[in-house]
Amino acid sequence: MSYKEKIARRAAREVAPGQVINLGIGLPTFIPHYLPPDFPVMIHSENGILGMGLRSERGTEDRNLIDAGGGYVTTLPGASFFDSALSFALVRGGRLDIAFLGALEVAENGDLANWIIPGKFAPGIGGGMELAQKARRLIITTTHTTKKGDPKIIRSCTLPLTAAGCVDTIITELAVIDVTDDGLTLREIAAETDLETVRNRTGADLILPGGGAAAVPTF
Amino acid sequence: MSYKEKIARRAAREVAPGQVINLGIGLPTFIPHYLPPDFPVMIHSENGILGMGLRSERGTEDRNLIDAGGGYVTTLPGASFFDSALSFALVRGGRLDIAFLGALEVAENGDLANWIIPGKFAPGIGGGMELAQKARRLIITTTHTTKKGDPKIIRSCTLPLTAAGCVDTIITELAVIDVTDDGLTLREIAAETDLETVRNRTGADLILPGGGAAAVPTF
Amino acid sequence: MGITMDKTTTAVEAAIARVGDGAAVMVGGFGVPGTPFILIDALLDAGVENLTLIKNEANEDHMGVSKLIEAGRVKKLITSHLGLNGAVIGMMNSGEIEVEFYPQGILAEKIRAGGAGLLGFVTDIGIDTILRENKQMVTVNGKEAIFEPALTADVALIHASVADRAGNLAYTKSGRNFNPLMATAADCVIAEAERIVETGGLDPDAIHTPAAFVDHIVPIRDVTAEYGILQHHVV
Amino acid sequence: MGITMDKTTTAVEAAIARVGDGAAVMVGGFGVPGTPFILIDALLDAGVENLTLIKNEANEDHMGVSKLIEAGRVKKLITSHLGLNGAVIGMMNSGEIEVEFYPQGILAEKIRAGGAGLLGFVTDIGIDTILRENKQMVTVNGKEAIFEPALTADVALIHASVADRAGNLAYTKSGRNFNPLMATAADCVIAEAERIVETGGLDPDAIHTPAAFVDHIVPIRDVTAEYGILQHHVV
Repeated sequence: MSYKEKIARRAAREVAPGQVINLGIGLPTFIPHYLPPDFPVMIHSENGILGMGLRSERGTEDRNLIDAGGGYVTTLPGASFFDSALSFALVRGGRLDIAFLGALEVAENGDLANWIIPGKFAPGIGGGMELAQKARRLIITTTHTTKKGDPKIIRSCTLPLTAAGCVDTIITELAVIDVTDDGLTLREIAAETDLETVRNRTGADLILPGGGAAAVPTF
Repeated sequence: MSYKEKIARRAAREVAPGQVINLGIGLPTFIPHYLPPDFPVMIHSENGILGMGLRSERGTEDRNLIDAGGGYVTTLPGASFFDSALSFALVRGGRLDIAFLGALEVAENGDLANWIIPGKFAPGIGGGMELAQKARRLIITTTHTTKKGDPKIIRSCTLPLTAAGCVDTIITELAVIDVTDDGLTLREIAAETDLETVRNRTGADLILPGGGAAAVPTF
Repeated sequence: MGITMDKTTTAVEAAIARVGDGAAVMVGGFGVPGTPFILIDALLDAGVENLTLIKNEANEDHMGVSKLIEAGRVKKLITSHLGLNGAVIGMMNSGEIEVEFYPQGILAEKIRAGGAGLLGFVTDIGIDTILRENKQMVTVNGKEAIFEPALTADVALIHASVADRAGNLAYTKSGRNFNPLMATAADCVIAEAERIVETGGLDPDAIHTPAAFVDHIVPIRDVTAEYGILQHHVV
Repeated sequence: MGITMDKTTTAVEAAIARVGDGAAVMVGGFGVPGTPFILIDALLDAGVENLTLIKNEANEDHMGVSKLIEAGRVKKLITSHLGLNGAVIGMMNSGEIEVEFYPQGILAEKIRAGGAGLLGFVTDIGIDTILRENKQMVTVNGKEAIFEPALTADVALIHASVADRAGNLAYTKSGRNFNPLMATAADCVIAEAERIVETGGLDPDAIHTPAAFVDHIVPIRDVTAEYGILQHHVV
């Protein structure tokens, strides 16, 4: 199983029945594949869709129906279409239960940076800032480290923020970490790794569940 | 012909083909009766209708279809329904060619007072303030004087304003008067009256068309 | 994966129990069309008090929200116009109820802004009138304008013509009015519907309120006389 | 009395002639769905320059509005995200075009505010980020927030699925996006439509843009390949 699959599969377990969720571009779009059949969920897309299904199978694409990343998608019975103002009213108005987004950096206080690397990568803002700031719960799905091996989870962000204190949970190929008032709390670690490795690859302190007395559950 | 009919009939002649118009409660609702058959016009109602027709004939009322005054109305082919936010976006955004409203007082600078008599009459604001301030053209349809015989057209309003400098034209049973940069300009007088009477019943100076050399046209 | 939540299973009394004493309640409707009479009656039966009511008008005497107001359940009314309700105007004049008036489109816009998660908007409507008194002003391009705060509520009571079980709503004709705006602007949204269809039974391009905004659907079993033609408005 | 104006009679070249040098032009669409390719091509053919372009994105390289930008016709682009357009990012980085970015929903809201005749709105989006730099701030309930001015344009180019002759529009699926907002926010609104029906042929409850907002309808005689499936987005 690839990192991507592992993260998406674990992320899917965070969704409760009946929730309204938004899946950022890239990795999060794989999450629905790991939801149980007939699991009740409404997937929102920034470009004006509620009730998305899976990606369109080849040959069944609808030229009028893409998600916010440009991929052709299906809809489920009960889906609806609306304009971009109502789409973000839904987000900012508090009707989005979970947003799943990627990250360049996450700080131990929940700050998120994922939209710009000044002078290098500045394609714009998109819908991510509003999703990060206003979803009832923000779950970051990301590799634990950068391609160069540097930790993405750090004491404080060095890049311009997407939103401050917005992250609730971080899911990587190595760990599930909750941002709490006390700091980053390790909830689970991957079965393939160990605590030492997770700590080495994390650029901030990790609080162990139960004060460290109990073994950390695996996923 | 009653005052009401005379004013509504004259007011109808101010509408150009293809315009979008709004008819205030009361007298203005009679205007459509005096438009030629098949005259192209879109009548807007604040409660979310574009393309109203005449009032519903007895027995044909639709419980889901009233105008902003509570009267049962019909719609024409090409009508549409929308919410109250879009309804006033149309008004404030500049897509309303003419609003017809009644008046308590109109001042010679175009100020309008028609919504409140402090301590006496204060039923609320309704849509009139936005119609008055934002219609491309505001035409006041009103009796020339109050029931007591006092002029409604005066030097400056004594009642709280609906909007300042908003009135373009005043149509009464006695006269058609345009508000211009120079002041109130008499465009027409009713065939049944004379200049002396109109002047006596008007509480502000009236400029005569063509500097007074020509006879004032009648209606 | 599916959209199988059924929001039609809560009894009207249980849904209305979400409205507590002192709650702010938005009520859809402009005249009879779009007014949720059954939900209003249930709220009257529930006996809660000190409500702040937000509605375009107060219906007419002894009808709809006017029943709540006349029964003394409403402390404050936020509205646009009461021209067709002498009873409530009387209560306002005698100080039995506090009334806050807004231009109709500004009231709609305040509710929409609340639903859109904005703090408010800036407008020149009323700038030359007594409405500017006690308003927060903002200077835009050197000119003063009025800041209008967004408006939200604890509960919104909505009337739809048709709903699916997932909570998608569609309105009919002039019954739309404030309903779709209020459906975005409250923590809890309760909609009554004249007709319930299975989820998937509505055209996704013609849904006016997407299901995510709606918490409970109350089927209307009997479209009572209250929803019918008002004879005094017939020509 | 009737709604008999026919807005489909102006040739596309004549309609597009409403766009002058230096004009601010809003263009609907989010990706391919809702992008008015035929109107964009007509604008390209018209040869006007120094445009300010307002669009969610810039389409992808060599497609849609990217053609206008790559041809040097656009002085300034007001947008949300250019992630799928390397050509325009390159022109931005080399200073060939000025780009102003907004969060996607804030861009939508600015356009809507323009269409609604507001001066702007107040939001906390971006309040803890570099986006607050150089913004006008407003203090609401003791907290600072960002004032975002409304956005309007000289002309809006709209893609509809179906229009009636009077100018009522309906959009399909994710092709709605910014189109109905932009259709309210420009002095002149030109809409292309895949299908024209007689006035009265659309369900009045399912019209997305009422006719009053629309000045010209351009029938699409041939839904070209540009409107079709992008193979590089197929799985």
